[in-house]
Amino acid sequence: MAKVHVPFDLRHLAEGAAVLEVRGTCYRSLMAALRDRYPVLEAALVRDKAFVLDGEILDSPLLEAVAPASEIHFLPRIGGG
Amino acid sequence: MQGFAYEAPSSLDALRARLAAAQGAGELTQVLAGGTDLLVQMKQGQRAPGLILDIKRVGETQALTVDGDWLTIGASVPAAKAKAFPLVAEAFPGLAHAIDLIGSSQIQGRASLGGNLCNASPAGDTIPALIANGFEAQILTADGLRTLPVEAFVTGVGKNALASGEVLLALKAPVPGPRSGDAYQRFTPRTEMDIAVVGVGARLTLDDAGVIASACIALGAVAPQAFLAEAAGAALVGTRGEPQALEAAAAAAMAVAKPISDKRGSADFRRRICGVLVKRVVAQALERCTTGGTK
Amino acid sequence: MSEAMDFKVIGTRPIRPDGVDKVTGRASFGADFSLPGMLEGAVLRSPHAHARIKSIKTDAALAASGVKAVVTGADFPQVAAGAIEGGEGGGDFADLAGNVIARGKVRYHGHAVAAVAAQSRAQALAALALIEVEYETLPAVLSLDAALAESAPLIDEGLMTSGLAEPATAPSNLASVIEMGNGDLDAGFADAALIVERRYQTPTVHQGYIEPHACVGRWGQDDQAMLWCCTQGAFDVRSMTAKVLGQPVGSLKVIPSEIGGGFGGKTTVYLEPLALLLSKKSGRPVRMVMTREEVFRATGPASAATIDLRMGFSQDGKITAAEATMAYEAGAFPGSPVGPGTMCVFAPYRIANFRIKGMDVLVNKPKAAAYRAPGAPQALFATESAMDEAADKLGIDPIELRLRNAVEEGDSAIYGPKFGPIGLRACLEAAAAHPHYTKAKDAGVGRGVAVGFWFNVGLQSSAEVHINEDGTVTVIEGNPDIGGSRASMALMAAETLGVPYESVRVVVADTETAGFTNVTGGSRVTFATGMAVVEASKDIIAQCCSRAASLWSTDEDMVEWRDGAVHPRPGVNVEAKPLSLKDLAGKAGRTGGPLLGKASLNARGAGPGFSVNLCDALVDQETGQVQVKAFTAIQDAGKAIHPSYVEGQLQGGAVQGIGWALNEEYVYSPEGVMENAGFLDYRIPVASDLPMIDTQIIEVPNPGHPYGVRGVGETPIVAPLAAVANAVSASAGVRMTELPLSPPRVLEALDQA
Amino acid sequence: MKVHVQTEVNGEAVEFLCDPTATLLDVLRDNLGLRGSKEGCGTGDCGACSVELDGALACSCLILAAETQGRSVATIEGVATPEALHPLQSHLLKSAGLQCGVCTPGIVVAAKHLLEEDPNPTEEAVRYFLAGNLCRCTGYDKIIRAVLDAAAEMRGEAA
Repeated sequence: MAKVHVPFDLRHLAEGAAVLEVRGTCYRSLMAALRDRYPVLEAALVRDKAFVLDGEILDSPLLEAVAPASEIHFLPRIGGG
Repeated sequence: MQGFAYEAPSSLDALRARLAAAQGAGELTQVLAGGTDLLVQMKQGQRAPGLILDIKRVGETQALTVDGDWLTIGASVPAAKAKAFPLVAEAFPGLAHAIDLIGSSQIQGRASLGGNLCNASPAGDTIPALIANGFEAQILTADGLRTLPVEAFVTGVGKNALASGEVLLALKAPVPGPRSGDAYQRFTPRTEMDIAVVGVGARLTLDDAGVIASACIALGAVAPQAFLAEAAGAALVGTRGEPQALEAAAAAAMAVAKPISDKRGSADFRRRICGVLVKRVVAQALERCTTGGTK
Repeated sequence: MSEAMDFKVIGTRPIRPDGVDKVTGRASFGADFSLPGMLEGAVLRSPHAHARIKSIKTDAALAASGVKAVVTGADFPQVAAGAIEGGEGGGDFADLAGNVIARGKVRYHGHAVAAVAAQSRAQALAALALIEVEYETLPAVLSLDAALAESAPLIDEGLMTSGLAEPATAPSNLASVIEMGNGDLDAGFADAALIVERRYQTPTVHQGYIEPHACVGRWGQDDQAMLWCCTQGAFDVRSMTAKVLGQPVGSLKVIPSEIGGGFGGKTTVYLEPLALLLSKKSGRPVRMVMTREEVFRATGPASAATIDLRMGFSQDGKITAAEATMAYEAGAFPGSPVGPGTMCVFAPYRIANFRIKGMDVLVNKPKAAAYRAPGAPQALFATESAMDEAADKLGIDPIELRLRNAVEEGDSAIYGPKFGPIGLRACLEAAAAHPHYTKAKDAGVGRGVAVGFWFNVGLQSSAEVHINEDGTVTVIEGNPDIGGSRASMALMAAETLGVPYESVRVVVADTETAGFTNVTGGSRVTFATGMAVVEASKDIIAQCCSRAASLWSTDEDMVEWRDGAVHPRPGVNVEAKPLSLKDLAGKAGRTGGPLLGKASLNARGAGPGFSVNLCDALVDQETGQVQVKAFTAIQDAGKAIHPSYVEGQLQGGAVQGIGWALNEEYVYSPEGVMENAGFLDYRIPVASDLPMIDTQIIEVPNPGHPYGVRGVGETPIVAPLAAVANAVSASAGVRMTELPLSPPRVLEALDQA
Repeated sequence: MKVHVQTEVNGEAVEFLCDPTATLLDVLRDNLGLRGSKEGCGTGDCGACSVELDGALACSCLILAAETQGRSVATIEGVATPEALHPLQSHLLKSAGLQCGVCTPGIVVAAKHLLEEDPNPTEEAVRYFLAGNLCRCTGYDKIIRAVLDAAAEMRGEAA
């Protein structure tokens, strides 16, 4: 199962968990699994954070494949100058 | 810019006649020399004349001459030309430096000492240097000429002593004798392109024994207009510019400085910098007295 | 990709393809375009920092001489909230639309209220004076403290703080809160032998590009519209303008002019929707050009910030704990770069125990815009000042202290993911060995060191490579060339195709000619668009191989591309001379038609950029004036495609950072009017203020790019703030924690020393 | 009422009608189509509109077009010959002394004026002379080097 690192400021939406083990083979199935367990968290992540898969910030992760060993972070969005 | 008519008379008589006609017709007339302040003020809506009278084609305003003991700088002579004039560079290095501090190289290609004086900004760089060097303003009147010391020419923020129908024609000063030196320094946050937070001009003359015989210290940007700080000069006369004399001059200058607080500096900061600059400027002028002038 | 790559043209310093146009005055910038029958537009701006608009009467203006159209907020559609895509994080379309023209309320002095198009600019300006606006003025909120005060006037009455553990129950000026953390903060501080704790403050500053915003808009009766403008991203202008006007994206064509600087400030729209709506109403093309004063009053700026920092260190200089509370001014609408700020603040270091809180706060100032590494300079000013103080107090060399804590490949960044190959250690080691650092200081001079960091981004890019019939090459891409990127694209195409640099021309095309491409920003152009150019060039190579194989009546896998030509593979029994690009270009018509390569991608693998800056500064103890005596910028570029333009990025960023540190700031009246809205009193550095800016490019190749490139455009502005402040602190003998280090502030500090 | 002006621009006689309020920069750009001079500030603070008027360096945004009657104006468009760039232009390109390029025309005009006055300026002299030409991209380093290199070349020394 992929490791989802819950952002510090959203851990209250995941019963305080810092890391969740989530099943999913792609972005969509992973987020669906997350939504089943923590719907408010999932909504907040989609709304406010960028999806980071194995260190790569992905602005359009829709079709992204997720491996069982993948590490997923959610970060504040970055603007560029 | 609000609309106006533009005219450029080419002789003193034509200029005088046009001024008289404008005065008679009640036209709001603005004299134009280099225009580097005037155009900015018109663009920003601070001035809206009905008639612009460009005086640059009047030969007398372009004079740059030494006649006997007097230097004449025509009112519309551009700064770049004035500062490069050999006598200015050699005998008035402080004034030359003040001119060099007016805006950029581009601004100096147009801006005139006459315009800098008429604009009467409290922070105008050449004004303290002109005052310290004893310059007089030669004014074209309806029927002749009159002169005023520069310190009497500026009467307030953006105000000068010209009556309606009068024009500043030239600036004149006696050529300094031996053992004399001038200096001007200003304080700005950047090295260039800023308006003076404080400006100090000085002209010192020594006697045969190396004692300061006369000292004129003029202060800019610490009052509504640049002025002669007589007490500061008096504190130096009879001394050799020893550290305590410099301190006394600085203290005297700070005592008469009446700066305001604005976006460019607080009153306290200005007063303090004024003291620092007085010491530095006097030291520089003193050095020029003994090294004979330039730089 | 490997370090052993043997480059033929990459790394050389040829003259940029657009160079002659730019030194002769031929290059056409935003205000240089005109159309027959064009009207001139002008904007009526709010004279108040905060006021309700009770009514707007435009009849007299519309009736004035030469006036053809007037628009106000009422003429624009209501735009629904929704995130702006394209990497400009934190933006929302409704806020963007509200910033373009005020509706109901003005939120800052200079906020657009109405716009006029007339036959001449003078007529347009005269008409503005005839527009009657009735305001009910409201108290202006001008600082973070005032905005967060209990009874602060509300800038947006509907704004509920997001990011709180418990949903907000009442509106406030706090738009959002971000928190990050790890480890045990109390235990970390308990272990500390030294704790540095201070408040650091940075002012509102402007990007300061020399070219004011400008555009020409033309709307047709068929609702098809065209925009000519200076922008960092034509596609972003297209999507933003279409959204503000409620039009389909495909109905708008945006043609980017040359751009006279942007630094992030030209990644959004201000005039463009106004010009188009005026054009629609008047039936004529409309040109709009901002004055410098308008640029200051209504565009930019970068957020002012207050950062409360606490860092604990062991006796041997290891960071045991770190805590930051960071408040950034968003301006009049949410969206300061506090998010990236929280991620940057401790990014260069390994820290097990930390807490970071970021706050996005509304004030009655222009809506903050991106400025080079948005959010990072403020953050690292705080951290790198604290590191300097710690080094001083612990008696450890400041570079050594940083080396003891520096992140390396494989370390997790404090914001989560693991770093790949990065150049922080290499930059620090280069700094320690640099003559600037090893030479003795002159009397009275202080020396400052600071580290810079920026993520760098990838995003979407497209490129086409056209092979002309004589083998010369045309590259078509969509990133306005803000600092020599055509040269970098040409170098990468030439390298990949094995042709001379001079045979490649690069065209920056409009939104109907180039494939979709995100902004020139985020340090992404040489990386991401460069990657697209390389891919498109490889597409050409594949086609060349295929065509050569056909000509030789063999299979494609029997041939290979080598040294700019197709060769039979070694050992393949084909009697043939190698076919160069030129040979195949000449035969294109007979082998399947023109050679056209293309690529579109969403670039991955933008490697983060680290830098180290060294600064020598001398403080005039009597006046507080600071003179920068020497400055060295060292930065990891991955691979410098055109080293001169990489050096230029380092030098330009250094000087912008020096300006931010020393004299740049917005000065506001108590009523919220910016008092220094011009280059005379908004003091960007001039040539005589500066020494030469020495540079050293470090190359730790980025595995995410075919030639090892990592972005270099933004990192350079991050370190100078602290490098200068640390040098000034050393020279003054007192710790400076608030920027700018203007003479009055330094003198005041000297008094207290 | 419009003013009729006859003047010379880059050695060619030109005449135009303009409003008395029009600046030389307005007329160069809008009437004469010479858009190499840029308006960065309109107040003489940035130098992007630099021209020479009767050989004096000036900001064209602070000159009334009417003032140029019978005078001689030189702009960026007159700096290069059909055959060759001016050494300053070549060295700016060689040194990468421009990034966005919008300040470049003003820098070329101003630096050319400097080198005509002083063929062998020090680095400090170049920096002070060009203090009125703002550049936000380069940090000035490569511009200053280009001017010094061009000066050396023009003096016949190897740059």
